Amino acid sequence: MIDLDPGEELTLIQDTARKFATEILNPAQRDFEAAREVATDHRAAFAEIGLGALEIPEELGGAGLGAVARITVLEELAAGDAGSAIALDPLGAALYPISELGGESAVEQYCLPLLEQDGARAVLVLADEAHLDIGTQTVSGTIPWVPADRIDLLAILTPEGALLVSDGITLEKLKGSGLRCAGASEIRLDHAPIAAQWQDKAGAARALARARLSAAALLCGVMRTACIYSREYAMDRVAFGKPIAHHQGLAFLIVEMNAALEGARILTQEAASRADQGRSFEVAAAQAFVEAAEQAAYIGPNALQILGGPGFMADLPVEKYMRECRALGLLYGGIDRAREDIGQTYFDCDLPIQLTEVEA
Amino acid sequence: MIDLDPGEELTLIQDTARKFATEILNPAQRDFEAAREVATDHRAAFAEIGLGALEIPEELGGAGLGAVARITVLEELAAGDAGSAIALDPLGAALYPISELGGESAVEQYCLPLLEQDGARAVLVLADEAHLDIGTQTVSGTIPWVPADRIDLLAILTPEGALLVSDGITLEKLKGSGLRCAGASEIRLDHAPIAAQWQDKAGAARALARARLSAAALLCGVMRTACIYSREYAMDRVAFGKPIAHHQGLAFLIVEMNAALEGARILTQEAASRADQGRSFEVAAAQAFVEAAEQAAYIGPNALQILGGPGFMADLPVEKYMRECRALGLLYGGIDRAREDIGQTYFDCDLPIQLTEVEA
Amino acid sequence: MDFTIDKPTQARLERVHALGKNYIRPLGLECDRLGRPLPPDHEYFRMLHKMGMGRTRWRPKKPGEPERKKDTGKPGNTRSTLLVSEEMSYWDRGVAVSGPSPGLGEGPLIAMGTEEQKARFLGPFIDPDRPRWAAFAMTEPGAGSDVAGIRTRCVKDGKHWILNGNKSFSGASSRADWILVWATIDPSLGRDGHRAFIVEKGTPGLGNFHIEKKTGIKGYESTSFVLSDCRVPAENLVGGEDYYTGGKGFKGAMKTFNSTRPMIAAMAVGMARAAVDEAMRFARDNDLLGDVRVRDRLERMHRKVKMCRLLTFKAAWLADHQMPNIVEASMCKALAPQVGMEAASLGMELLGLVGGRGDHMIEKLYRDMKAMDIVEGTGQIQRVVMARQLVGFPN
Amino acid sequence: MDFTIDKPTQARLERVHALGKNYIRPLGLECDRLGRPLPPDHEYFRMLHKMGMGRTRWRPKKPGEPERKKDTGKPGNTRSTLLVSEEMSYWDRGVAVSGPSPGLGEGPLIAMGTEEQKARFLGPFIDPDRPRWAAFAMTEPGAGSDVAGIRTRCVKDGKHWILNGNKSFSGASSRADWILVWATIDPSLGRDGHRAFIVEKGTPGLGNFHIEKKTGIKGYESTSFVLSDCRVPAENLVGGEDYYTGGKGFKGAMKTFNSTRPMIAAMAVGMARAAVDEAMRFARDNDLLGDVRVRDRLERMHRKVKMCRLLTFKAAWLADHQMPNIVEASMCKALAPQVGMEAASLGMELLGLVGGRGDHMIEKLYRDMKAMDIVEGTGQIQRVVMARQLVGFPN
Repeated sequence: MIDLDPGEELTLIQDTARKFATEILNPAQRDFEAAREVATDHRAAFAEIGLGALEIPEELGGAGLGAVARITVLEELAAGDAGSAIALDPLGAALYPISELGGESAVEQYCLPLLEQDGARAVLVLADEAHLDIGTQTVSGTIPWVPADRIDLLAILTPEGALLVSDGITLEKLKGSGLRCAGASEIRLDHAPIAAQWQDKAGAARALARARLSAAALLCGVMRTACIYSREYAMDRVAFGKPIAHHQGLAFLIVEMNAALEGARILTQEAASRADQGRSFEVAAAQAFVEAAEQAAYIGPNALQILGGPGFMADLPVEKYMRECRALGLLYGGIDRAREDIGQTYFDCDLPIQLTEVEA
Repeated sequence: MIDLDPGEELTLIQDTARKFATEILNPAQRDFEAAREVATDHRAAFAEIGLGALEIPEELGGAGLGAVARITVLEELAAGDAGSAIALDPLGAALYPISELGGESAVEQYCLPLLEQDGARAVLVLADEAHLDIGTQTVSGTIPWVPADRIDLLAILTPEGALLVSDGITLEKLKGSGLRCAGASEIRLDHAPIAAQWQDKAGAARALARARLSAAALLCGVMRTACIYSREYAMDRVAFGKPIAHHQGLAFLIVEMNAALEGARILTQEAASRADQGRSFEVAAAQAFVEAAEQAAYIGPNALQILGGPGFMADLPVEKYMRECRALGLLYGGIDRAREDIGQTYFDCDLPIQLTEVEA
Repeated sequence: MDFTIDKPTQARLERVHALGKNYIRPLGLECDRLGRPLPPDHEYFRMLHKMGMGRTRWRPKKPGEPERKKDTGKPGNTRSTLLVSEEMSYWDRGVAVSGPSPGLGEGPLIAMGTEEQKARFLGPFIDPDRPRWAAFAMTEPGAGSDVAGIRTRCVKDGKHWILNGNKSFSGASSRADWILVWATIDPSLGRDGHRAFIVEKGTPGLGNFHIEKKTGIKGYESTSFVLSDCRVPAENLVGGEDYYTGGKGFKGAMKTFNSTRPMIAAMAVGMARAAVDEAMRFARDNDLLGDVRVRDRLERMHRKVKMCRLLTFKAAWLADHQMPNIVEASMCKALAPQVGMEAASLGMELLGLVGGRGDHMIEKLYRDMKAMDIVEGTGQIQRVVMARQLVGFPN
Repeated sequence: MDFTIDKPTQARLERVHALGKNYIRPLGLECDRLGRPLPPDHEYFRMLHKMGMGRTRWRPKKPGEPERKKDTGKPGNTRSTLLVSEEMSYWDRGVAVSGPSPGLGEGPLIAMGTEEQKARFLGPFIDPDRPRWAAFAMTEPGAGSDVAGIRTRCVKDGKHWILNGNKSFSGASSRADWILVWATIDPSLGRDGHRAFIVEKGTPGLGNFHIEKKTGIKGYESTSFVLSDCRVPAENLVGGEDYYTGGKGFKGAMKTFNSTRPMIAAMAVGMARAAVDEAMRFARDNDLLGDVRVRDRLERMHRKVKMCRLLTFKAAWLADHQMPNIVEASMCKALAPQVGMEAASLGMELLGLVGGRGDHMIEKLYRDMKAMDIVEGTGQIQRVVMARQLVGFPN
């Protein structure tokens, strides 16, 4: 099951991601946000440290790593800047329907070309969170928001399978409630030709689970940075004769926020471990996503609250963390769709219910 | 709208109820709980102060008062002992289907006789919270729990109307999770003859709303006494060099509990005011019930928590308050049925939604 | 004696409703989009001025008239004011409080000022010749709700006081005729060292006005400014020197805070009502009401917002009947912004991807709302205030 | 290095599962119904004794053997112990901890006692001749988690100590061979004044045993007793007089608390799992799974309980790897009982009227669970412990 010791290789990757996030992404997050993109030289620097193509098989030139590596890196990058974490990843969660339903050849065909193009973006949406009319050859309709200003490949997940679109995509730029570094657009499809299509209910469920895991990891990153920033502020700032963190009411709030983060993190880690071990991880990933989205809605506003007035100002990053804590939880069907997927398994699960598979 | 000044008459009634609850009911609550009834002489004392028959029309010998008077008295009595508040009221919420659907003549026929008999009890249940087979002449089935050891009249509320049963009722005594002073039984009906039946959807909704109001008022009483008891304990008990209430973490908890109580109370008061003013009060009563039930589930366990170890002991009343905070919220369909009733009104309510009718 | 509102208030609410729908909401969305408040010469402010808004409640004492009670509350008055504020904030809280007005400085000036000071500084607001603002400056960078901890210094120098320090989060101060500024003769004295001054526009040493970039409430100007050897005439010390024996000065400030708590709560209720209405509208327009989860979210928002509204009414009712309302005032101030934040957050969930666009009213409310839990004493401060009353929590 | 469990532990869990289903759960329900723990001569305890349970982990030092590390944790050990505790508590937490055992006094005695004391008092638990109990008594009426505030006095009198005071919430003490009792030489000294004694059954002055009536966990004996001029031989002062220079005594007690926090969390997780399973069973048996509200309640219970279980594993994993786990140990202890309480409360809602009967496992769990947030440091204490680590909250 879940292994709390990441091992040497992953520790190295984690350190690299953390260094990049701390030294490059975090200090520049406001610039990236205003520019709606990661600066070109930083994109190049990211490409150099080799954190892209993490889950692409080694045979295809990727790192051949799994879900644990993926969530580890995403959390670190998002702790620097969640929008950057999205922007720097050309494939995003769109990889998952391709890899789970189309297999290695589809990855080669659809994903590898994107890795070659600087700034290319693939995006995943769920058919049932948009108003889409899916025909046999084409798809039409509107997707209200994706955190992207450019889409080279659109993966649409349905309950039964997935389809890919690369042409006929019009984007209408939006302000975006958060994650602006990755962009913010409405997608309009007008008889956009379907480039590929797969029917595979189980594969679609796994792809959605992996997408949820990636969102949960991004949420953990934002939560972590919101927790740390507000905690350090509270230890510095003196009011009524002592650091505000030493007033027990606020100390308890900080403790609760920290526990909320740790709970979401360990559920995310467990779900990723399950995926890497070939166990069923759909329920676990949905649980991790619901927990992360709910706790982020708790942590974001409270991190700002700890700062008080200064937190409300755009000079400090906490209001941005609050917005992004909320926005990330809206992706991939949000918590309702995840809760529904979990609840549907209750009709025929074993009792005693298995919370975690601890068996050897 | 809601009048925060109860006026002279109601203040007098409230004082009387409070005195009885504080001096008689509260000190004896453990004896009553063990005996599963209010002692005979206390029942007599209660009859003497004239708090029964509060809502019975004056022409029929009652006090002719309304919902505000009712919730005021119920809260006071329940602050002494919630089980007693139920036990001392021969009609309980069973009055409401009779008065709302059957009118004054039905009240005269079915309710007045019960007021004459010492210890008589009428009970209200919802058809859809039990497994009942309702025929044209008889009703059969089981109702898992009612807080009563004796039932002279059973009122069954359906979404479409109500029916009364007085014969063919078998009771199986239960331990009861709370409110034991009022008794605890499973009801079994085996072709029990239907004594009266009314079809009136709107009347049934009003009857249910009044029942919810009575439960909300009982909950407010228990919450109040739990809040006060635990607060006073926290001000007395010293740990780590000061009263535990002066540790800010606990002080904040006490503050939240107090606010939770006040929120539930004012919703209950507003709903009752609406009822007395002839306005629609079904949504308001359902809201009051949901709020009271949810806040009671928060206040009960936390009141015990404030006491720590001693709170877990049966020597002190707080564990009883915790049980009764939970049990009362299960009555009349619980919060799910109330939320459902509120949600169904959203399909055609006005916007801006009217929160409270403040208009003259 | 009950919550029924009188006909004049009802009529006033209807006027505010029309104003809100036609002006406040659209202007609020515009300010949010542009990221700045309306400029002082905006036609909206001229319109408000023509409608007679932005006037002081102060009136000069007639010769021979006895000292008036400083309390301005008549039964019914507070709640009526709250209802209007709630309705204004329903449409946009930033724009709602941005109108010309003597602002938060009016209260302390009426409470503490000499008749001469009131005439000089509030006189122009009796029937203002144009949209005029005045401002209030207590908060400092890094001080927040701990008002006893202000560090702006004032030193007497002949017939002047010299002020040095930084103020932040001061509403409308860049456009104000004058700012009521709090300073201290000695930070180590705490509340006893506090002094209030009227610092007039253009006073040398008053400057560096910076309109702050906020995450929300963008229709309202929050400003930081600097006092740098700013020489203020001795006659601008509010109340005169005698006033400050025995720490009265600080009490003046606290009094302002106490009376404004239910007001902030009412504004938060108005904003939260907007979140409920917009969520309901969205759910209907998109046929989401068949979903239990959607209905239950709306149910919770609806119930909690109503509860806060009633608690706010109660605090006002108590004030209007000269009954103690410290707990109730802090309770509604503590709860309404929190409930409002939850309502906006649940609203975002209900919107789904639409919430991510950054152009929906609920998304704006999600950002606007947080301010309400901070201004006029954070939620934590309100809990301390309640704890003092409920369990004798030490100061 | 990961959470996979080894085969011996798995086999142990399966044995506990069978024991739980056939004995612990039914006996727990019986105790709850009758309102009292199983008597010491109950056949269940004889069975446990025959199964080899209730033994001490202490072993006498062989001649010439070097001083052993006091830490008994080997990798994998703690979590395996937690899993067994969780599984026992899944069936009934009261009965689970009621078995014969050297109890909570074992830890401090091993940590602080002399070899002679260990041999005398733990020796009989190496291979006990019959079901034997020992006990631990720290808490006093009105003292609770503030262990520094104990008031039971000990006064040296020649070759004896004379103890006077009241102890409460002491597990199994009425049936114990001996009780490890904490007392103070002077309450004003705080922790430095603390002394631990082994008070043997039948010591004159030890008496007034009162098995407390609780709202839950009725399968476990919580007892109050009185020490009235109770003369304890000087050689029963745990560790001897030299041990207590520098407040070590208190640290011994705290060490016990620290290591038991994840254990309590694991028990709470076991109980909460029972609530989830029983709620799921009830929902299925009554065809309630079609209701979104029912499914979402189960989803929340399921997710939160799993989260607590993982956090408890993490605290144990850290301990097993000799890594600091103060925050994690307090975190799981703080969260699991709260989550468990919520699970039981949501379970009650799911049961509806059946929850009111007083005869359903979930209703029992609702009462049992609250204890877990109180014992071994309340939820509030856990938050203080975490706050010390996270923000340097002062002691």
